[in-house]
Amino acid sequence: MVEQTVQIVSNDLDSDLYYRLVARGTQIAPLVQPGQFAHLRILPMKEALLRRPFSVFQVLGDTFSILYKVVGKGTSHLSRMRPGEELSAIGPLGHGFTVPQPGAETPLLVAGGYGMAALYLLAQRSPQKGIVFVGGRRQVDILCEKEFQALGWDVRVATEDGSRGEKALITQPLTDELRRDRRAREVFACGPTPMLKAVARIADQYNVPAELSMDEHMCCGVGVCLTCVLPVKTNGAWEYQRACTEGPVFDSRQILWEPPP
Amino acid sequence: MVEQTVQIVSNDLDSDLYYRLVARGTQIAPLVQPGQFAHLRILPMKEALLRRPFSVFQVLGDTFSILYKVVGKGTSHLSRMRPGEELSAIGPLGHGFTVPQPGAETPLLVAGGYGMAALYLLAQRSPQKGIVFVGGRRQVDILCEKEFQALGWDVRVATEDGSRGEKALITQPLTDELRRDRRAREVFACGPTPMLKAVARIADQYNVPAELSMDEHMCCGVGVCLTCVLPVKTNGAWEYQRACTEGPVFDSRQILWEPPP
Amino acid sequence: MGASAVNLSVQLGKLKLQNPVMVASGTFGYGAEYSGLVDLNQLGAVVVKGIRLGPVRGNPTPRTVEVSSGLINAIGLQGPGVDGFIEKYWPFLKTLQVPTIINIWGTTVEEYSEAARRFDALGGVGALELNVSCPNIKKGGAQFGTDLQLLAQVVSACRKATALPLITKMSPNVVSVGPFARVAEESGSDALSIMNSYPAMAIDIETRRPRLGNVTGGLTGPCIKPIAIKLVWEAAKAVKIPIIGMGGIQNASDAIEFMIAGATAVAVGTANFYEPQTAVQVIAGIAEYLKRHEIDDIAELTGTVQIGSD
Amino acid sequence: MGASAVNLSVQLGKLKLQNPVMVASGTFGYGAEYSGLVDLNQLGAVVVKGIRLGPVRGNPTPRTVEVSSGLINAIGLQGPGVDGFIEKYWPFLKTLQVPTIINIWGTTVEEYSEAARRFDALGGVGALELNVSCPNIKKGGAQFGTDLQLLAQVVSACRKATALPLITKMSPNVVSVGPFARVAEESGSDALSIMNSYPAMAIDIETRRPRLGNVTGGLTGPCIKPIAIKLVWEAAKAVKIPIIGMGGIQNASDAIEFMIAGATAVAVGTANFYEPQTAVQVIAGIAEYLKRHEIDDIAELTGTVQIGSD
Ligand SMILES: Cc1cc2nc3c(=O)[nH]c(=O)nc-3n(C[C@H](O)[C@H](O)[C@H](O)COP(=O)(O)OP(=O)(O)OC[C@H]3O[C@@H](n4cnc5c(N)ncnc54)[C@H](O)[C@@H]3O)c2cc1C
Ligand SMILES: Cc1cc2nc3c(=O)[nH]c(=O)nc-3n(C[C@H](O)[C@H](O)[C@H](O)COP(=O)(O)OP(=O)(O)OC[C@H]3O[C@@H](n4cnc5c(N)ncnc54)[C@H](O)[C@@H]3O)c2cc1C
Ligand SMILES: Cc1cc2nc3c(=O)[nH]c(=O)nc-3n(C[C@H](O)[C@H](O)[C@H](O)COP(=O)(O)O)c2cc1C
Ligand SMILES: Cc1cc2nc3c(=O)[nH]c(=O)nc-3n(C[C@H](O)[C@H](O)[C@H](O)COP(=O)(O)O)c2cc1C
Ligand code: FES
Ligand code: FES
Repeated sequence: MVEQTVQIVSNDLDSDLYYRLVARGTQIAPLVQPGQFAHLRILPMKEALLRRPFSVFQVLGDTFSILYKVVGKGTSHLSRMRPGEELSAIGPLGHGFTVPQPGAETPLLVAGGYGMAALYLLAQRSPQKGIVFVGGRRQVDILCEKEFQALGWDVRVATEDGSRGEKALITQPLTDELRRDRRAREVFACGPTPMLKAVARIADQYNVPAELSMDEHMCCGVGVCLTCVLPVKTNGAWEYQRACTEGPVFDSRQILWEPPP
Repeated sequence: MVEQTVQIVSNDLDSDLYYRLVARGTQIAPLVQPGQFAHLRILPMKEALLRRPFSVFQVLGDTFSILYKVVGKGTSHLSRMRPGEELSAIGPLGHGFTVPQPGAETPLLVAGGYGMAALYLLAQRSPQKGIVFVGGRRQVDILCEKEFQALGWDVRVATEDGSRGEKALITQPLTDELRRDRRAREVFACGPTPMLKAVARIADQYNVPAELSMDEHMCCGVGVCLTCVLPVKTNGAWEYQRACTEGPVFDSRQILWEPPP
Repeated sequence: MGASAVNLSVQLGKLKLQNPVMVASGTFGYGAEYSGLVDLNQLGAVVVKGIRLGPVRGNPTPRTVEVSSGLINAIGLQGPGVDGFIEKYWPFLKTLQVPTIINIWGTTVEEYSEAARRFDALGGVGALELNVSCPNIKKGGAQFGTDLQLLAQVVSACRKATALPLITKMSPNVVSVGPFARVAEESGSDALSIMNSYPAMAIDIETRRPRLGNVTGGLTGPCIKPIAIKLVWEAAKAVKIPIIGMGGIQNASDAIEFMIAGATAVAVGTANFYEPQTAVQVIAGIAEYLKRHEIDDIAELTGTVQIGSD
Repeated sequence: MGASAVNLSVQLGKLKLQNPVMVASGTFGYGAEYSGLVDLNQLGAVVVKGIRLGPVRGNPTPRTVEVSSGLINAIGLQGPGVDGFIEKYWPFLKTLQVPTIINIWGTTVEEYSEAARRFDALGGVGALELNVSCPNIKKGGAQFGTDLQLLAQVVSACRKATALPLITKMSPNVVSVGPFARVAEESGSDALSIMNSYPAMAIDIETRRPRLGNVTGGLTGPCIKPIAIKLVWEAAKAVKIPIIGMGGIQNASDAIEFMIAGATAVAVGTANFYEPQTAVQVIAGIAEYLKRHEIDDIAELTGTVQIGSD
């Protein structure tokens, strides 16, 4: 974990509301593990004080990039920032994905929208190539398909409106694949919570292990404020664990989806 | 009084910490009287909410300009704004200077620092040319000397460190001039309050009328909040009057310099 | 659904407003000052600066200071008094098509009730708002709003003095607003205004002097909105009379948040100083929201905050 | 004047701090979390998250929400309890060269005093801070801080239970802080912390649900600074014991403003979340200010606000 001022190298529109930002982060970049995130302070926000968490998308030398969607105050300010401008970044943060061992299960990656960002480094660093299931509402929500193909991965696309790939929720092609062959598979997923919940159910049903990157609201990002907690099973009982520290990646079997009373 | 969005035409460094900003304000520009001000909302300030008041310096067609010094939050944000960006402006506001009648007294203008900004339109629109006394701490505080000369006015300069013109407070050359000839003179002044107070004393001493533009902190700028008040004599008694409405220009004899208990 | 289909009008006791958006006392002068910039007849009501029986000079300067997302003020209720107001400002106000609500204050119960009597006699006044919560005057003001007995006395006395709708403007500076809201209701208030400014202070670290001539003042603006929302929500659970919510409203979303919390109407205050069009924009924004959510009467919004997993 | 010449150390009862800048309870975890980013040994003291006798699960999510220049939180004091703390976090904390201040709370007087006794027995603790002012728990917490009798009971009981310096953390949610400050002093507090968060609420206008799982929460950050400054100024007039000022401190100027108002020490809270280096930067900035103003002992700053024309 390092705090440093990073300089924006590029910040360009990817598609629709998605942008790619590359920042020079000499200390942070080399440390990043797949599924970890950077906590960015976007200074033009002014009266909005908190940092914003973003998965580290790609790492190249002393730079790292994020792939983000404009959804509110911070991301819209971020999208207007220009190369040369600076951000304060804390990272890499959190407990990421378990990179498959050589000869281990075939990884099945499941991404919804910007969830792709959390999975690229995993695909890149995994000794086994596997299948990436990419889902979204519309064609524009299907991100960096080419990049995953360039890594030699089999990319399967589904959109809710059928504008690209299969017209289905991404859990459909995943289910089909597992129905076809469930042996020696491991699932890694990142996306909206409803999608993760469905993936957990499917993994459970086909009894394959699954690691999920949970999208919880954060404040400090480093484990002190206890904002980002979710209920996690601990031998028999349950406790609130921190998505920024014990997570964002959790074993799907550990997660308690219905918050107990 | 009009509220309109004005577009920045230019915003350039004048000297040291002084900037000139020209804005296209189709509705406001034609209405401006000498000594009136515009109340600007500088949106990048974010958590600093209030508008900032600035004398209208020059008017050209549908544009007006301000001459401002960077002293804090608002003015430093303003100095970083670029042509094409927009400001919200309310103006022209306040009760300005009385433009001399043809054949009336010879106007003596006294300016300290950005006080010059409030006096240019008066010099330009006065049928009589007169003398402008320009004072400041250092050479860099002496603004738009040339422009006043171009209007055919006699410009007398004094700086506290002697780096330009006479080494004195600006009240010195003013006193000398009045000592030489006090007949048919009228003083118009704008600058820091201590300067205005000294000018009032001198005008009183030589018994010449003086109009002073008072620099009070403002909030609404339009007369509703009662922030900008100063104690003003009213037959025998006194009352708080509003610099944004009854002022900023007051007859020096009306002003109560020692706020009564 | 056409604009016509949406009903924005609300009722405060006998007083009907064409829409729920008014301007807060002390932030809109006596209306006339803004008449060049704002179409006053679009507002729900105009609430004037606090008026005392006699003229008031107010506090020494500085009287306001800007803070993070807010403002601290200590004006000291400068004003012309009842007679001065009637002479200078009433002639304009009575020509408006929207009601004028007159904010009154005093340092004794009698002063309040006498002012109430005077405005009752004037005729044409929409309602009276009792400011029992101004933090910026030595005597009176806030102390009435933070003492249950005094509050009951001042409201009852004004209730006897006038048949006009009575709005009691509550102090936020209490441990729990519920009991105060109930007392104000039981003593005859037709509505409550929540909230007035919160006691605050700022110091210039270079001069080591307070930034206000009055030393302390009242905090207002967006920074207090979360406090105001909570007070409105609590008070709404305690009383049946309508609540006018205020505190940091800058846009329609803020106003709607107050209404969902329990407010029947809202007032725009500090925002007028930096954006005089705020109230007019809020009205348009509320109408747009209601249409988008297919709500055809604004009343259906008030107090609809969903607590628990229902 | 050399840096060495400036004395930054302050005294809180028996407890001496190398400088007046600490980190506020609940905003710095148990120290260890930030040890990778911040040099903890530069701080005046580390104040840990509030601890109850037994483990606490805390409130449902969402637990924080960002508002204008501030934050509302309703964590619900999640924590490992005294035993869990001693096992998991104390081993690291006791290795620090700066004192650890332990923030405790309970729902009964006995729970407070028992926790005090436990930490007294532990040895090596710098001081205890009694949180009698947390707005986010159903029982206990705030109610102790807003009731003079309960406040006296809880502070006296803890005073009997330990010889450690006792800091009472005051609730801002009272009509006047003076009497509460005096009761805390008379009941045996060695210092006061002012202020805790202020009760607040936010609602999502699209879902019409509260933005916090606990419905209401506590407001903190720059937006509350003007309220905190006023409370510190008032309390400082009421008591002789030192005050730890907090509420929206983002930089040295903010900290100095608290000290001029009457604080002997300060704590950085919410700012840690967005700028972990804040406390360290504040310490440097205070030293720089003292030099510029040729003040060679920080104590000369406390309570020097100039009121009136002196
Ligand atoms: C571990 C992690 C990794 C993430 N990776 C990415 C990524 O790679 N690309 C990307 O586009 N987004 C990512 N997000 C979501 C991203 O953090 C939010 O979209 C962003 O914080 C929104 O900020 P805003 O100011 O634009 O939105 P606003 O709605 O204005 O934000 C208001 C508050 O809500 C929080 N918030 C809003 N939406 C989310 C959300 N979906 N998740 C968490 N907090 C939220 C903000 O942080 C802020 O505190 C990630 C979130 C987490 C927790
Ligand atoms: C009628 C009038 C005309 C003015 N004309 C000019 C001009 O032509 N050129 C120019 O450079 N300045 C002028 N000023 C001063 C100018 O308004 C302030 O310098 C400016 O508001 C400072 O804002 P800031 O945010 O940079 O400073 P900050 O110190 O950050 O401002 C904090 C608050 O103090 C107020 N404030 C600070 N200094 C002053 C001041 N000297 N006068 C009034 N309010 C102040 C600000 O408006 C703001 O509300 C004029 C002021 C008035 C009242
Ligand atoms: C400068 C100023 C003057 C005020 N004067 C009065 C007043 O005379 N009477 C009153 O009841 N409230 C007065 N208020 C309080 C406002 O009416 C309102 O309750 C408060 O500002 C909160 O709303 P806001 O945050 O939108 O400003 C004043 C507020 C300000 C900022
Ligand atoms: C997320 C969060 C958790 C907090 N937890 C505690 C706590 O456990 N005990 C306590 O006494 N105060 C707690 N506080 C209050 C702070 O210690 C501090 O009093 C308050 O935040 C004001 O300071 P600030 O504005 O700098 O944050 C908490 C504040 C926040 C924001
Ligand atoms: S965001 Fe603060 S603990 Fe996770
Ligand atoms: S600034 Fe509001 S009355 Fe003058």
